[in-house]
Amino acid sequence: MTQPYRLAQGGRIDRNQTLSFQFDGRTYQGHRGDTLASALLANGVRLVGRSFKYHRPRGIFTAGPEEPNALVELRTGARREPNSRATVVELFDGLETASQNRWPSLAFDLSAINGLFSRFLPAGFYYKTFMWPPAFWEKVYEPMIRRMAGLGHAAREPDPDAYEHTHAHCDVLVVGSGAAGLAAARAAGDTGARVMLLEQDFEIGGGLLLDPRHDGWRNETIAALAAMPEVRILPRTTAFGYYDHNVLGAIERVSDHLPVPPAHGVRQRYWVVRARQVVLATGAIERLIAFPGNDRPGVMLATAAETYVRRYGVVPGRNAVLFTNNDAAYATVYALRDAGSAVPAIIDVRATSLAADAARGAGFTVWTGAEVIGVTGTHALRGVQVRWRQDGRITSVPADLLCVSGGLNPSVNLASMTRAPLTWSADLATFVPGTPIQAERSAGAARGVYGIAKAARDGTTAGTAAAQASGHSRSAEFTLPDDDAAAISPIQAVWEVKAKGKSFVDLQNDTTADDMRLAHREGYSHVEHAKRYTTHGMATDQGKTGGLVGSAVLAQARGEPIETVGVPTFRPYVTPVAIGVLAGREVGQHYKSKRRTAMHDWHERAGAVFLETGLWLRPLYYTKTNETGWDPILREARAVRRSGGICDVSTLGKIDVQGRDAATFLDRLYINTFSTLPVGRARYGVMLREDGMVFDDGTTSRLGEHHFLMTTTTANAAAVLEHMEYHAQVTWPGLDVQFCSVSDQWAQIAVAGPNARKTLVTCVEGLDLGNEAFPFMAVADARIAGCPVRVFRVSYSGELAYEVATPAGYGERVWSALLEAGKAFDIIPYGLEAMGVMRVEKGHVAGPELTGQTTARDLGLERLMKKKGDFIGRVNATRPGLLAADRATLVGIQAVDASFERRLRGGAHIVTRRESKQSLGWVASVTRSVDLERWIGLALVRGGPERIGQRMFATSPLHNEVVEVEITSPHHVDPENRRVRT
Amino acid sequence: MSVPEPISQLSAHMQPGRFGADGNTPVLLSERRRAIAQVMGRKGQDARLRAAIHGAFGLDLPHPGSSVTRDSAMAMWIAPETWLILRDGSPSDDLTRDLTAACGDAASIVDQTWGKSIIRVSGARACAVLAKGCRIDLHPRVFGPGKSAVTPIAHIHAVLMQVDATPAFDLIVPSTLARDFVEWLRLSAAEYGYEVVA
Amino acid sequence: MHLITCPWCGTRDQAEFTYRGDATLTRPDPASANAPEAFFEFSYQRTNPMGWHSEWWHHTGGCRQWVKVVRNTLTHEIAATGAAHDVLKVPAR
Amino acid sequence: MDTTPRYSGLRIFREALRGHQGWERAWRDPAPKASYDVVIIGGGGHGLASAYYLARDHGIANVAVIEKSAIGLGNVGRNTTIVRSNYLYPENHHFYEKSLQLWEGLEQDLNFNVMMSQRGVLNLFHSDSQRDAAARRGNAMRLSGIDAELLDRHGVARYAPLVDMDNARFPVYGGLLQNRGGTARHDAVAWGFARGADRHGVDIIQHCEVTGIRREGGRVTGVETSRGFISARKIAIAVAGHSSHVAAMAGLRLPIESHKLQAFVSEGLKPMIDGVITFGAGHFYISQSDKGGLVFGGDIDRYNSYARRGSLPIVEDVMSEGIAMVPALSRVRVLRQWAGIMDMSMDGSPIIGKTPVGGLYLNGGWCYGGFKAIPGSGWCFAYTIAKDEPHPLNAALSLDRFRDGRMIDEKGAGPAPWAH
Ligand SMILES: Cc1cc2nc3c(=O)[nH]c(=O)nc-3n(C[C@H](O)[C@H](O)[C@H](O)COP(=O)(O)OP(=O)(O)OC[C@H]3O[C@@H](n4cnc5c(N)ncnc54)[C@H](O)[C@@H]3O)c2cc1C
Ligand SMILES: NC(=O)c1ccc[n+]([C@@H]2O[C@H](COP(=O)([O-])OP(=O)(O)OC[C@H]3O[C@@H](n4cnc5c(N)ncnc54)[C@H](O)[C@@H]3O)[C@@H](O)[C@H]2O)c1
Ligand SMILES: Cc1cc2nc3c(=O)[nH]c(=O)nc-3n(C[C@H](O)[C@H](O)[C@H](O)COP(=O)(O)O)c2cc1C
Ligand SMILES: [Zn+2]
Repeated sequence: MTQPYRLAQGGRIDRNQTLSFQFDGRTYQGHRGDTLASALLANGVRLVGRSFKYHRPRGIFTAGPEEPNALVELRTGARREPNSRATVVELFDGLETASQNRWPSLAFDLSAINGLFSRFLPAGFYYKTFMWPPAFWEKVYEPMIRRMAGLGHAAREPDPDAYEHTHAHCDVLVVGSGAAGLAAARAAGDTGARVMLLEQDFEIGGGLLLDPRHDGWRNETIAALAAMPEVRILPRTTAFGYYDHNVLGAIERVSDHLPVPPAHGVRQRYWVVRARQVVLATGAIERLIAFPGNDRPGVMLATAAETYVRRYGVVPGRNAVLFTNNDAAYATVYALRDAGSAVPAIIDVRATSLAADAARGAGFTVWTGAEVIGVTGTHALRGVQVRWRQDGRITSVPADLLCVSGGLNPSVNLASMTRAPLTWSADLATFVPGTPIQAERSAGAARGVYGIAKAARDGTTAGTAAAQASGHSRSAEFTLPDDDAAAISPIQAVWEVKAKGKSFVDLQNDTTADDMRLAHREGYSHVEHAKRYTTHGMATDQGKTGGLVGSAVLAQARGEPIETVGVPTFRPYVTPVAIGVLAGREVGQHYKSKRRTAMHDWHERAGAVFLETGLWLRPLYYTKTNETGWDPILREARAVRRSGGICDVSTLGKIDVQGRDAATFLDRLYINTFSTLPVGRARYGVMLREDGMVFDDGTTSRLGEHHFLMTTTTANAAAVLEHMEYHAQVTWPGLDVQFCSVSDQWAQIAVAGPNARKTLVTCVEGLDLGNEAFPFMAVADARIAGCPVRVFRVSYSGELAYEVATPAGYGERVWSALLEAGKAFDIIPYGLEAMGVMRVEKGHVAGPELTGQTTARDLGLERLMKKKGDFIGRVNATRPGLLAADRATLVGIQAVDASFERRLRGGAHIVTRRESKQSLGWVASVTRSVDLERWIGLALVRGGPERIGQRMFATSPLHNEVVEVEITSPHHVDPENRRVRT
Repeated sequence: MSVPEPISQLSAHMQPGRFGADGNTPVLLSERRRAIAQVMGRKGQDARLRAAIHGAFGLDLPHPGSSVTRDSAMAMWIAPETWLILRDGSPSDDLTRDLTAACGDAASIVDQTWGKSIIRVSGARACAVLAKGCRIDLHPRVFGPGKSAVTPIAHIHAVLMQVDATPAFDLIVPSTLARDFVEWLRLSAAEYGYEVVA
Repeated sequence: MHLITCPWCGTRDQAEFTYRGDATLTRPDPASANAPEAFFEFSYQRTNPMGWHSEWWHHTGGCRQWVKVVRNTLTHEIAATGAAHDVLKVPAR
Repeated sequence: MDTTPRYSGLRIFREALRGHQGWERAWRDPAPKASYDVVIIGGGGHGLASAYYLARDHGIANVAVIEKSAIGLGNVGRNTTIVRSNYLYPENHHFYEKSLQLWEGLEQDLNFNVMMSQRGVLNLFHSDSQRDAAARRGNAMRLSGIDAELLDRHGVARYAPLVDMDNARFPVYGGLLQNRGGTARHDAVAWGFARGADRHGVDIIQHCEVTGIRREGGRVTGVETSRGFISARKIAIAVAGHSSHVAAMAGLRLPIESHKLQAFVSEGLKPMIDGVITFGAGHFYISQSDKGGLVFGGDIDRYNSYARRGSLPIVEDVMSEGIAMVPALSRVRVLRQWAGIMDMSMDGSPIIGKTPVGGLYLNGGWCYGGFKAIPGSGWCFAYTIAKDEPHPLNAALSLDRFRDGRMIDEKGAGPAPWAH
């Protein structure tokens, strides 16, 4: 028979829809509306998992996200998800699941041997052993521990599903859709406030779902909310964290209940909610009682058992015993009896209680003043041992289900994350939220107000108050559920039943009450020490069912009240969250945005290989077939040196600077002077940080008396702009200067090589490019192919060179026109690599030298420093450490071997003898020189310039290479700057 | 010789068509071309600048968070003493020339026509699409036609302006990031279905 | 998560801003006699209070202004924000 | 003096037979005495290690470690436990190498298993220039006798098979590997040093907050605490993220800002990541604890903070960087997030040494990296306190270096602490 434990009727499942699923290779049936756990129970599966440390057999303990035991691997392959709580997995047809942390099988797990030796594995045992012999740690002990540890196996492939983020704003955010949450949302929604209602479950209703009598009010309220345009209800959405400034994070499981997400759909969505006011109606979670065997399959929280019967139409046991210390849990036995189960005994620790009396009246056997001291059965429950507290009398009852209730813990984790302190309620024997700090309040069971009607009333008050605080006033009245709660007797706090055997306070991590006491004996008495020493509350359930119990055991050991001992700090995540959904769309190609120049499509068509620098995609070189390694780079560099080439330099930062004080401002930014620069000319400039280190360099042109155009390095474009804004707004607010980035507005193209002028002359209109009319460092407007351009005579390559800027909309046209014009001279497009070859040959500093650790003096740029007047960095640059004679300074290096055989390595160190370990400096940039036909580089070497002409060694122990080099001037090519000026 | 027509970096990547999920209210995406200039007031010239812009364009320079339109021209606040002026149907040179002529030394004028791309997103789900990357509140109670904001969307610096109550939004983003931005919009709109229109 | 009110743009997410520390410091006069000591203090020494702190946040994603913010480094509450040269009241504790 | 029994497998066996009733306290809980030779403020890794080495190596056992909360709940108990000595500058790598060498024998030395596990630390790089910078650092280490290895793409794929070599945005070019690097069990380090110091006679005083530092004639005389005045000849500050706050009690301003750094742990998983891997195109780094949790983090929050709470912007960055580096992380669930307050110095390197106040010593400015430094710093700090002068290994890590312009700035970020 399939689903032998399924009731013929009742519950919220859809019996018309039968779904097949697999667990450990066997196929079972369930229904739409089932969770994996309810479907497994319906099929009589009791053994579902293994615990972390002792590999003890475990069953299903709860009916919600607090589940510590029933963790499974969900789906397969790239979609495998380990540690999934069977209690919240919505069943769908074809779902594949498997048990985990067992070998070779769930029923026969070799590691269960740990349990036999458990007395030798007390809390923290590993801190006291595995120390000898020392070498065994890495080789033997640790690999063994690592294999044993962990729970499930993660997928090893990229995730095929998509995720996304959504930002939301609302007046009132309600978390939880039980009686309290629904009423709060209704009360707030009625005022016209913008309301969001989040519910982690796939059905709205919380505790209302357990009793069909509440369906009327529930349906009516949901319908009312649905009719309000400013109310948004999100089921399957868990608020995972409460952050500063009333911002909450939540995860919506959009498609987890489907085999795969629909086309164009996402698997999950991460919501960032900025709420004016928050109502936390998160309900309460039942807690366990520590007694020997409280972890065995068949032991289950009382509300969970009730939930399986009432909501899922499943009997979790045919012979059920209840063990309780409170009245609320009695609801379970009525549910079980309705479901046809026998209830041989109710064990109530209290001497008397109203619920006990009522139950006796209803024909139940109630043993008051009694407690459970043990169970029989390993893979399934067979019986329960009971002891009377007064006389120590012992008896046993056969049972296949033991329902346990130690009382309710309000779900205060979100409230506590707001920094609001928790307060102890002696009446309820639990912590409740204290005075709020952020704009929030708790309602209903979340603050210890139990009972549907009471919770709904409390939610109404909270929702009204929240709406009011957000500027909306209550308008209408609505009905609340009937008050059906009978009078109840108080709970009697019982945390642990002391008896022989393992009484667990943390089921997943196998922490026992004895472990807590051991921690205390050894001085780990602070609740945070005890947690870390015993790992109590550190498992995937974060101690939701046993956390407070552990604190209580510790408090007893310390002889102090629980409120003094406290509970460990609550932190996100309320329930664990997939990393992928928090990343959202920013994965793969979209990990970072891509910035493309105006000529990007052209480069792509021309076969450019791109380099990711910051956000930019820049052509590294253009490949021809049959080229490998350095071939294309050297081909391009040679072509430029021989005739000419053009290069996309649009990524340089460009800042338009205007205003009456523009020149003064630039004088203070740069170490050199710009106020003396004539209109129509450009000048190279260097700027420092205030600490005296070089910040950036580039050329700045004067376009008018009060108008300059700055260029920055690609890497520093944003930082320089921010730096300028700081000084213009904060340091010198009196200066009349305006500036903004024009990096995107202008496409810029370098035209370099002996034939650069000839190329330009062919295509430039309206500008005399003769050497006298348009000398080195001149700037002027012109036209190319009818497009407006600005021509700069600047050179990075060391060749006769120009840069042509044009509004980006003309970029590709001008680029093509230049290539066309240069056809006669065989000019070619070249990329970043060839540019790098030439800049190293020329000795221009770039990123590898501008590390933020070098001074202008280190880089041989101190001659630019003006003698008079303020500039940023001037004062700090005179500190002794920045002027020390032993600082490494810029030099060139050339391989003595005049071939490309023995390569120089960037990052090699300079030493005087081949085998020396005494570093004198390092190699910053290297290249194969097309001019010198050997490896050359730029290096920073102590006492650099004095060493020019000396033979030294560039050593790279990482490569096991030593290359003999000569120290030279950094200007390997054309040191007199003739080429750029002719 | 006349100046050739500039080429948008986006046009090749915004071919018209219907994409994503089926649905009867697709999101509409299109590129818009307008001349754009940035106007930055010089120190102590606020009154002169306002008068100049009013005189030449009939626009009263707007307050933070808003924009004003008059005929084919529009002014939008983007920073203290700083506005974008947008104009339909005129080459960018003309706009900067007109502005310079009008403002004299009351302002620094910078052409941004090709530094920016304008993308229009409209349709009933436009806000839902934008909320996937935009951190500010676009709810009608807070935002609305004529409102504008400078805010990053999907990590890209954007100027966002509500055009009408459809709702339709114009998003002004750096041209070098426009293609990336459109890719993000496409992914975000696919769930509802979207149409790229000319 | 911080929500910071830009004096011009209104309340915005911290993701729109770039931080730059202590806003009580003023760049010294490089011509003054004790300039080296003053620049050392300006560049390196920080009060780094546990509690209220005046600090710079650049509205990078918005209006690109340096906004002065009085924020509590322990609770992350923000007491006031203003323009660069506004004098903001710092709460006593 | 040390008569307490040692920890061993045999002892566990014996105690098990007695129901584990025989275990002694790991450290005593003494009331503060009126006076000590040395008072160490801060019961984190550094304070406890300093006390241990003072007593063990310098015969100074009349020492109190004063902790405002319980020991080990500051940064030492909330860090991502990476231990390495792969620094560029000799001032740093010699110091951290000393520390690494002490780590290598720490279990036996302390008779406490701190689970130092040398499974390697791999720094990925994604461009030629990053490779050159990594090579410069690796070569500097090798010349100083420290192990380092430059891996090419194949090497990376072998060492860390789940890394996406062809990351769609920033492909991996290779990595710098320090095989001797690894991780240790954070809490155990605090507890082990506490137990070690205690056994040498040091008083560990918990729940005692230092509220003032008394001085007379330019010298310290003792500390005001929540449990009264305690006189001391020498006072050593080792309060990590709170350095400025405590130094201010002695009238000092420091080149330090307090910033928060977050960390994350996933649900427990079967082995997936072996050593420590850091992403070069972001700030992400990850390792897997012996318990099975993936421990990872990223950049600091970049604003002054004394709040040990997480925040969402960093969450978003860290998670997307993580998936960029290891795509298989996508369906792994993150379990918990927290933060610690770090004293970010103006050059990103630590400060261990004397202060302008006589008898007052400072240990701080640890930035993200002070866990690995714990034994080395304790050792050097103890030397500095005992001899009233720095050991050559920490001489350059002085407070004066900023005024003199001798910063040890590995990142070249300058005096922008949030950028180190
Ligand atoms: C998330 C995170 C990740 C990190 N990852 C690494 C890593 O991978 N590798 C690495 O090497 N480093 C890492 N670090 C840094 C490292 O944790 C710290 O640098 C180091 O722990 C600091 O030294 P400590 O252990 O002495 O500090 P702490 O443990 O913080 O000790 C300082 C103690 O001083 C106490 N104290 C403060 N004020 C007072 C007072 N007035 N009176 C008495 N007591 C006081 C505090 O309560 C605290 O216990 C990380 C830090 C964080 C936050
Ligand atoms: N066994 C039972 O009969 C039972 C169980 C639960 C509640 N109730 C009744 O309901 C009364 C209280 O109603 P209530 O509304 O206060 O609580 P509730 O338990 O009915 O509702 C709380 C809701 O909050 C949801 N929730 C919790 N944390 C969440 C998060 N982080 N994100 C999203 N959703 C989250 C839960 O899934 C649940 O649906 C109880 O006092 C009790 O009478 C009864
Ligand atoms: C290396 C490391 C591993 C951790 N592993 C776990 C874990 O498995 N489970 C858990 O709940 N917390 C884990 N934590 C986090 C701690 O529970 C705690 O959050 C952290 O130490 C900071 O303390 P706080 O949250 O009490 O402020 C780990 C922390 C560190 C530093
Ligand atoms: Zn702003």
